[in-house]
This record gives sequence, C-alpha cells and structure tokens, in this order.
Amino acid sequence: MQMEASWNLGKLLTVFVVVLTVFGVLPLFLGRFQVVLVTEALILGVYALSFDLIFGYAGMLSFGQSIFFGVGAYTILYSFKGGLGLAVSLLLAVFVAGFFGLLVGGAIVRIKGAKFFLVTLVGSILFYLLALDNRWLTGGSDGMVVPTVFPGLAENYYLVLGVSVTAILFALILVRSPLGLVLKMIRDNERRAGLLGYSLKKYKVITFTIGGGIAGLAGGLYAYTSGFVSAGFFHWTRSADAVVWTILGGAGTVVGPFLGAALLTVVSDILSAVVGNIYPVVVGALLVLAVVVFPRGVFGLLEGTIRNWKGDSGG
Amino acid sequence: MIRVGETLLEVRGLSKRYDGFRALEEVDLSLQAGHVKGIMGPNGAGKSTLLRLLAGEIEVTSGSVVFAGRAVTELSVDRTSNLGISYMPQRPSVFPALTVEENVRGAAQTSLILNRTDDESSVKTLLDLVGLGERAGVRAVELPFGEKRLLDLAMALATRPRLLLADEPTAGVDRGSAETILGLLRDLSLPDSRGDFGLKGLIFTEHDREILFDFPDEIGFLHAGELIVEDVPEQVKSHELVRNYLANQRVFEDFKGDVGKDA
Amino acid sequence: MKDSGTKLTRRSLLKGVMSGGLSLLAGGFNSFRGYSNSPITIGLQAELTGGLATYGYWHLKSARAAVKRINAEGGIDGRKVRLVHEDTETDPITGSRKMKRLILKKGAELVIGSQHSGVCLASLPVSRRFSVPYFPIGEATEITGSEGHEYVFRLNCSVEAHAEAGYRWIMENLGTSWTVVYADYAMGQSALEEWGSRLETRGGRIVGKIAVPQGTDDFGPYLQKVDPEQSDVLVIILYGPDALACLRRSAEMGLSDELALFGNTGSVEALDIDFSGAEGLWSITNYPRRLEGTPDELMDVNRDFRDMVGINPGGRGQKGRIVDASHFWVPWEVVNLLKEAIEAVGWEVNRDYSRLIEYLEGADIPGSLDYPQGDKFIRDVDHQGFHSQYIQRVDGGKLEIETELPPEYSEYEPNADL
Amino acid sequence: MSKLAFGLLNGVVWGTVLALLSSGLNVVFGLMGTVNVAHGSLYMFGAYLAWICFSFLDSFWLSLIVSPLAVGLVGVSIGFLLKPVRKDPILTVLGTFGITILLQGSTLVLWGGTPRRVPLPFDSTFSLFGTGYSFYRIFVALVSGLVLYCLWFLVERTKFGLRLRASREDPELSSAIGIPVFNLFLLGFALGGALAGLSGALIAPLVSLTPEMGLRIFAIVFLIVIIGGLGKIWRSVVVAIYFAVFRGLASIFLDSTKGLILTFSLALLVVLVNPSILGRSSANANGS
Repeated sequence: MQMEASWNLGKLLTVFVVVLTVFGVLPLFLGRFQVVLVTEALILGVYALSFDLIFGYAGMLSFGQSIFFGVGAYTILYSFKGGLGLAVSLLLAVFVAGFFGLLVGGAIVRIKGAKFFLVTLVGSILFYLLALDNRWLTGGSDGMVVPTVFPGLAENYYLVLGVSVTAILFALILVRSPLGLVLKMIRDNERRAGLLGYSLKKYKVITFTIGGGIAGLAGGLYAYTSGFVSAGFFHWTRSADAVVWTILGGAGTVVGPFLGAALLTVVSDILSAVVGNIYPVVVGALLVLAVVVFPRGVFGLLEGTIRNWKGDSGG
Repeated sequence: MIRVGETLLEVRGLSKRYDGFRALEEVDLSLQAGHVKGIMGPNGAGKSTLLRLLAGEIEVTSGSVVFAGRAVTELSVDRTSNLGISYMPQRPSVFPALTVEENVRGAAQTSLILNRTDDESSVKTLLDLVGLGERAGVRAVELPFGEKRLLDLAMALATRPRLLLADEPTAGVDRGSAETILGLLRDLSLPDSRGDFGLKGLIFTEHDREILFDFPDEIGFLHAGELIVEDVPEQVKSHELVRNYLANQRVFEDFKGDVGKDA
Repeated sequence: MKDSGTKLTRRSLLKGVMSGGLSLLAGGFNSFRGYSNSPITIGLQAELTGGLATYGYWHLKSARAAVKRINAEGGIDGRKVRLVHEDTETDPITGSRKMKRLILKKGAELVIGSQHSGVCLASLPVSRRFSVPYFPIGEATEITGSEGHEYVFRLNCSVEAHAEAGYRWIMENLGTSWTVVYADYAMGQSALEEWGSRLETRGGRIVGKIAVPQGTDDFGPYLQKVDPEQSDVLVIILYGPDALACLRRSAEMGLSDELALFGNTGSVEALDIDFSGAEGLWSITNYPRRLEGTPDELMDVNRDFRDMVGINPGGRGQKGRIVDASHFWVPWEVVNLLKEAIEAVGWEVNRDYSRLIEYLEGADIPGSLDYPQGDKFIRDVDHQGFHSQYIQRVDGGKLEIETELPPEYSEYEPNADL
Repeated sequence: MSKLAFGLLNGVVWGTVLALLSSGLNVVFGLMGTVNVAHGSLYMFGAYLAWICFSFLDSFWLSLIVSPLAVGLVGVSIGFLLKPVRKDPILTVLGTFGITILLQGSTLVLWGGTPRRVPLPFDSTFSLFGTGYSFYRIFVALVSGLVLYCLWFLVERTKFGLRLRASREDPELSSAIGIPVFNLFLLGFALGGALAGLSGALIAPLVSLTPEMGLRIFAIVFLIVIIGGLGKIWRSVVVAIYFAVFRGLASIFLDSTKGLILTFSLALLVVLVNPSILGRSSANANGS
C-alpha cells in the first residue's frame, strides 16, 4: 500500500497507460477461452475490489459481499426482462446493490471485530436462504437464464475491460481523496478517528454503500456475460472467494484484488484440469501461508521485491 | 463568540458508574475562557474518566455538561469534536500504517472530496510547530514514544479545538519531547498566542507536581471519583488531603494498574 | 560486495517478465481444430468434486468406455473420437465456465451435460451462444421446457416424467393419501408441484408437505409432522446425505412400520442401502442397479456394457463404489447415438448442425448394446427423451426390481415447442 | 400437543450436543479471544474418525477416545501454526478459515464426497410421544452434559482455569507474573480441538457425514457462543438448547426454510441489538 501511496500521479499515469495498452491488445495474443478467462478474472477482480474497499481500506472483515453481487446480478435479469438497455441496466445494478449496501451497512455498523465477521456471514446465509425460498423471484438454486443475445467474446472483453478500468480509476481516486484517508484512519485506529470528529457510523455506511454498488456492478457484469443467475450467487462461499482473492492479492491496495482474482482463476483453471479436487487444499494452504508469512499478499511481495531493486541500484 | 472571562465549560453533578463501581461522583466544575486547568489525583481517582466524559467518549450516568452555552452531555464523541472539544487520549493513539503527514492531514482536513490547499498549509504549520516537519514521510508506527505523543498533540490541535482535553500529555515521554509539549501547552494558553488556533481553554491531567503548579490557572484534585478541591494552585496546595497526596506520591506511583483506563 | 555483472537492471527484468508472461499465456492456447479427418471431439461436463462427485465419477467412466469401444471399432465415419472432460465442482458458476472451456479451449463439438440441473441451466446459454449441441443429464423439467432451445436434447427422463410414471404406480399400488418429505430447494420444490398436481387431479390427496432444508442434521422435528393415521405413503424427494438421514430417522421413529415409503430417483441413487432403515423402501429408477433387474432380452448386452464400464452385476465398481444406476448409462448412450446420427447424415465438423438436429428430433432408439437401458424415443417438440422406468424395492439389503413401466407411461404434455 | 412436547424434548437433547460443540469454540474464543473458524471442520474430522474406527477397526466406541485425542492434536498444530498472528483477531479469523478450506478439501481428497454413515451403537428405541426415539440420543445428551460439567469445573474451579482466564484478561500481566501464556494458548487449542473431536464422534451415528458438515454447523455454533456470552459455558448451554428447541419447533410449525430464516433472523437480531454482549473483548481486540 505504501508503493501506491508514494507514487506520484505522473508515474501512476504512465503505468496505467502501459497496462491499458497491454490489456487492449491482449485478445490478439490469446485463444478464445483465454479471452473468456481473462474477462471473468477482470469481473471477479472488480468484485474483490469491492470487498477490499470495505476490508483493506475501512478495516471491516465482511463475509457479506455476495449479497450485493447477487442483488446486482438479479437487477440485470429483471432490468433486461423489463426491456432496458445494457448501460442503464448496469447503472441500475450499481444503484440497487448500493442501496442494499446502505441498508446492510446501516444495520451492522456498530458491530466490531470477529463479531462483524459472524454477522455478515449470517447475513449472506440469510440472503441465500431467502433466494432459495422465493423461487418465483430467483429461480432458486436452479436459477434463471438471462434474456439477452450473447455478444461476441471480444465485445464482452472490451466491455468488461472498460468497466474494470472505470472501477479502478474510481477506486484510485477514492482512496487518494480525503474520504479515502478517513477510511484508512478508521481501519488503523477507530477510536482516534472518532476522537478527531469522524462519525464512524457514517463512514462505515458510506463504505458499505460504495462497496455494495461496486459488487453489484460485478454481479451485473457476471450475469450479463454468463447469461444466467441463480440463488447460488448469494451463497456465502462467494463472499469467501472475494476475501481469499483479496488477501492473497494484497489487501489495502487497488491492484491486489485483481492480482488475486486473476491468479486464482488461472490456478483453479489449471489445477482442476490437471488434478481435479486438490484445488481447495491448495487454496486453503495458500491462505494460511498468506496470513502467517506474507500478510500483505502477492502485491506486497512484488512491492518488496521492487523495493529491494531500488535499494540495490541506489547503493 | 466566546470572550476571555466568559464561561467556556460548565459541569454539574457529573457521575459515572461501571457495574456499580463509582468511577466519578457528583463532580461540579467550570472553566472560564482563557484559563488552564490542571487535574491531579492518584491513579484510579477518575481523571481519565472525567476527561472522556467531557469529550463524550463514554456515556454519562448522570449530570450535565454545557460547552460554550450548549448542552453536550448526550452528544457522541464525533459531535463534540466538531463543536470544538478535542481530547488527546492518555496513551499515544496514532494511525500506525499512515505517515506522520497523513495522520495530521486526516485530522485537519475540512473537505471529503478535495485536498484543499489551506488544509495542506495548516498541516505543515502544525508539523513544524511540534517539530515533526522533518518526519512527515515516516510511518507513525516507526516513531519513538515521545514523537508519537507530539504527533498526538498535533492531531488534537489540527481539529481547531476551542477546548483541549489532554490526558497526561507528558507521561512516559522523554525529556526533550516533554519540554516541547509543555512549552506548546504553555504558549497556547497565553492569551496573545491563542488567536492562531482559536484555543479558548485547556484542561489537562498530570502526575508531576512541578508541571502542575507551574502554569495552570486553577487546579482540581480528584480522589476516589470525587472532586475534593478546585481552586487556584496556592489554595489547593494547602488542602490537607492534597498535602498528604503530594507527600506520598512516590507510593502512589508504584501502584500498578489504573482502574479507570480501560473501563 | 555487490557483483554488478550479474545484477539485473529493472528494464531488462521487466522486459523478461513481460515476454515470458505473454509466451506463457500464449503457450496455453490450444488452437481450435476444424478440419475433417481430424478426430471428433465430444465434451463431458462431469461433477468430479462437490456434492455430486459420485455421479461424475461414473459418467466419466461411462463416456470413456463408449469412446474406447467406438475407437476400437474404427471410430465414427472413419474418424477417431476424442473425449474431453471438465469438472464442474457441482457449481453452476464454475460449470458454466467449464462449458466454455470445453468448447473454446478443448474444441468440443458436442457436449454431454452435467447431472446438476443448475449447471445444466447455466450451460444452456453457452450452448446456444456457440451453437453446440448439448445433452444434459440434470433432471429439472425446464431444461427441455421453458428454458430449452434447439441445440438441447435430453435422453433421460425429467422430474416431470418421473412424476408422470411414479404417481400412477403409487396410487394403484400403495395408496392415495400421501405425505411428501422434500428437499426445500428447486429440485424438491418442482418435484412436489409435479407429483402433487397429478395426484390431486386424479382424486388423491396430499396430507402433509414437509419441506426440509439442504444439509439437515436433525430430521426428528420434520418427521414428527408425519401423521401415519392419515396417510398411506411417505414420499421422499431428497438425495444423498439428506435421503440417508431421513431414512435412518424414519426407521428409528418407527414410521417405516406404519406406512409405505416411496423415494424418487435420488433417494437411493449411489447410496449404500444395506441398512435396516432402508428396508422396504420403494423407489423409481431409470435403470436397475443390479444386472438381475434388467429385462431378459437385454440381460446379455447389459452384462457386456457393465463389463466395459467396470461395474459388477451387483452395481459396484472395482473399489466397491456404488454406481448411480439411474443415470450413468446416459453418457454411453449419447456417444453411441451421436455415432449413429453423424454416420446417418454424413455430418462434418464445423458444418451446419441442422441435419444432425433433424435426425435426433423424433428419433426412435431400440434397445441394444449401443442403448443398453432399452427402447426409447426423443420427442421432437421439446427434445425430451422417454424410456422405461422401473419400480424397485429394498429387500434384504438389495434393490429388487418390482415392475417395469414402459416409455409411454412417462410421457407428459410437452412444455415447449421448438 | 405431543408435537410440542416432542419438539421440546428433542430440542433439549440436540441442544445439549450443540452446547458441547460450542463449548469447544467458547474455550478458544471466550477464554483466549481467538476465533477458531476451523472449529466446525475439527468436528467434521472427529466424525470421520468415528466412521474410520467403525469401518476399519470395527469399534465405534474406540472413537470416543481416538477422536478427542487426534483432533486435540490437530488443534495444537493449528495453535502452533497461528502463533505469529494470535494477537490479531482478523488475521486469526482468516488463518483459521484457510485451515477450514484445507481440512475440508483434504477430507474430500481422502474419503470422497459420498455421504458416510455410522450405524447407531444401540439398536433399542423407546416410545416418545408416539414415535420411536433411540436410547443412543439420550446417551449422547448425558455424556455431553457430563463433559460440560467437567469443563465448567475445570474453567471455573481449578487453578488451570484461573490461569486460562487470567491470560485472556491481561496477557502481558500474566506473562509478567509467570504464567506461560503461549503454552496456555496451545493448551486451550488442544482442549477446544478435543471437545470438537468428541462432539464429532458422538454425533457421527446421528447424521450423514460429508466434508461440508463442519462449515454448515459453524455459523450456528458461533452464534450460540456470541449470544451466550464469551467464556460463559453455562449460558452457552442454555442458548444452545434454546436455539435447538426453537429451530425444532419452527420446523414443526412452519415451512422449513422459512423456519430456518426466522431462526437465523432472530439470532441475528439478538446479536445486533445487544452489541455489548461481546463488550470488552472486542474493544480490547480492536484497540491500537
């Protein structure tokens, strides 16, 4: 997180243009399935980013992100059924999921620590059960097909790339803004942030609203590109996915969640093709390792390496 | 607008109980604008509890607090902070992962969307004031204890308080930093330098008798949750219980564990 | 003490990482084959991990055996068959991605679908998007109903087909007052609707509907709701661990002594029923677990079929795994059906699928070694297959076939017209 | 009426078992401030050990000794592994969550996804309000009650318990006056693991064993501990029984998933409106 913070705008912009160019021409080098995989990794990266804003920046370990992912996905379904266009539908997904973020955040804002984890976990269990129970609305565990014409793989990719870039820019601006500073203060030391005049409730609810909206965007994109939705979108293991990606990638950074999501999407794809059911074992081991040995994730490792080069070349 | 000589803070019958334990009992207290008040008393006497009640960090069991003519008894800590009461906690309380500059900027900023230039300049002024200008880019966690305390003070001042509540500002702090802190508090409490920060009053708790009897206008002595005496330093010194306390201070200091601190 | 000679500059390293990264990504790229004489690639979506892992294990064996046999006999139209498979992890989201992986990366031109209805439904849009024929095994009715499309064919019976065949048999043989214990999610809920509505239009009565959430540990409170005085039959629509737990608790509570127990296909599928709680349980199945139960005229071909898949006459594999008898034959038959259809219409890779689809629509399929389950037909309006179903009973720890219900017995009103 | 009575009694029996399971979490969480998310998976592991004892050693009863010992050992290993992060509540949650995934995945690799079954050790049943009820359930409740009593005695009435509580209240002070905090931390994990293992073995004959069984029950057990109050073993017992009875009655008198939703909602509501239950420990855990 220090690297991101210490970079000035010009440097950041250069990196951004380079990365964007690489991603822009990427489909030319990739097979059709790789395009699908990268598209999915980007969507999941946006989803993990939404969790990272809540955890990595505001310090709340939420296992409830799947609620907003699911809400966003179903918003797209019904928005399409109502004949609305893609852009409007995605916006709607952001707003509806953001509204749910506001409600959920408002309800749980006073809870702290390990209990917060429990409350959000039970929250996503509840939403999943509600989705199962209201099959007329959600299609239950079997789900529903989203009524849309599938666009081409490349169109999908560029759409998702565009949305991801927007989300990243938004997040970068947000975390470097005074508001972002307040969130980091709350993460680092709630008590003092309160003593300095910041209403913890207000800022936590704001974070949940923003995080919810972005998760809804990811859910909406997912529903659109995969063409289906199901109650499983709400399942708390989806929340856990976001947690794992973010921790492995590097919490408290904007790039980390994308790294984590991409890494695990690729690892899961390779592993499940090679050895099948050993994947969860690997992920579990990686998570333990990450927590105990490199709590700042892959991004933290990368950053450390780069710092070492800097130190070497300087000396 | 509060003028020198008018009442800044008016406390009536303030009490606090934890599960039946009386941390503070029927405390009456007032502070005139322009005055500095020192609070002394043994550990567990309720000094921190008093300051935290005034700051709104913990809930009042009974009694009332009026600040600048406004009842603030029921307000939460962020509201009182925004009204101009700033509380500097007993132990250093900084944002460890953020830089020194970010710590102060976070306290000083007045907009949520934009980094305003006048915020930036006040951050710089404050850092220079406490002597941390050179350390602006260091992460707070890496600061030694004394500098953390300086940072604490800079943050407490950054909110532009009218009343500063400082809880043992020099306890455990190295000599150099302690002098900086005391010098600042003393300067800030001089009428002509108050204009810079708009500070109208200061209440602090302290163990060290030299500091205590150095510059405050009034001193209060807390014992077992009760405000035994509150008067000008000379009068307080002559009070029997205070004399006892001062004589035995070494004994008190050896006593570990402050009952009020974590409650 | 730094050796500047071996030190990497940042620039060169960045370059190395980038080109390495690109070649790594590009290296994984599997070019899409599309020339005749090349093998025909058939994909299989299998549940190898997760809740339905037992099913996927057998589906893969069954498909592999079929492909092996065809290749040994010269392939399809002289072209070899290549089987590619992916694990859905019993999860629709993963399953949908794996469907794309099969088609886009592994070049599957035809895909045999999953056992999991959610995975099948999630894969339907993919099948339509890439115009790849899809043969789901999942039983949800809407797969060949409201959500079906022209590329989807289901050889095995749907939930509604089980209901159509099963309710009549129960009414005629076990009783007309039922209590239904069902899984409280899509599979159980839709089954309840389909069984229940049929029962009630024919004058039967559902005395109690007991919904049970997935993963219930304590069945006591749920089964307490069963009133043996009022109902003749306890119909169990559960699968796997829940079915097992329900049967055990109903035996403990003495329900099995007071009324007849009837289970849907999932209730005993791939489960060891060698325990007292299962004794006397009736159930419906697409295909007998034990060789003895298969029709006499097909007994020999079934012996061969089971040999090739690796299943003994008792319905277990070499390691003692119990087969999901009701479904494992589907991949075998789909592969054989594809061979038959492709050879009949002279279809080539990457050509139009329309003639293939035309051939499959309304196909009449006679029982044989290619189709060991028995005679069946695919209805042209909704691409739903119908075949014989069997009523079986647990007797002395074994599943004994009681009755065979012919294909027509299952046929219900179509829900779609493609 | 008999339904109500059945629901109550069955709830008490099931609740006692849940209480035993939650007491293990309570020891680690309530007394040491560490949330062991892997507790559910340890329980699952204990249950699978019972299945192994039954299937391969031909004795279910053996597992009542083997499971607590083996799972207690796993508990110690977890404690050891998490030593570097044991003071950070969020990192311990994440770390033990990783261990959960690891244990569940390993079970799947080792023993497959097919549901496993351990037969009831007693064949005999008696009639409870018109339906059969196995004596084994009563046995399980009695054993659970006994173990809970011993645990209560250990924590509240012995020197060991005093040290455990002291190290929870003030780790620094405890080290200062010579209590080996880290060893106690390990011991707490061992105890928590042993309790999870024992619960798993006891429950094994009553449920279907799957790798997911641990995670499924974890949220419920965690809720019970939170609502009951940390370190308060008897209150956990009451809440567990209350929970089981309520859930049982809700599934008797309501549509099942709706009953489950109601149960979870009410539990969540209790946690939300009374955040001071966790009170001091969370404030301390979050302090800088």
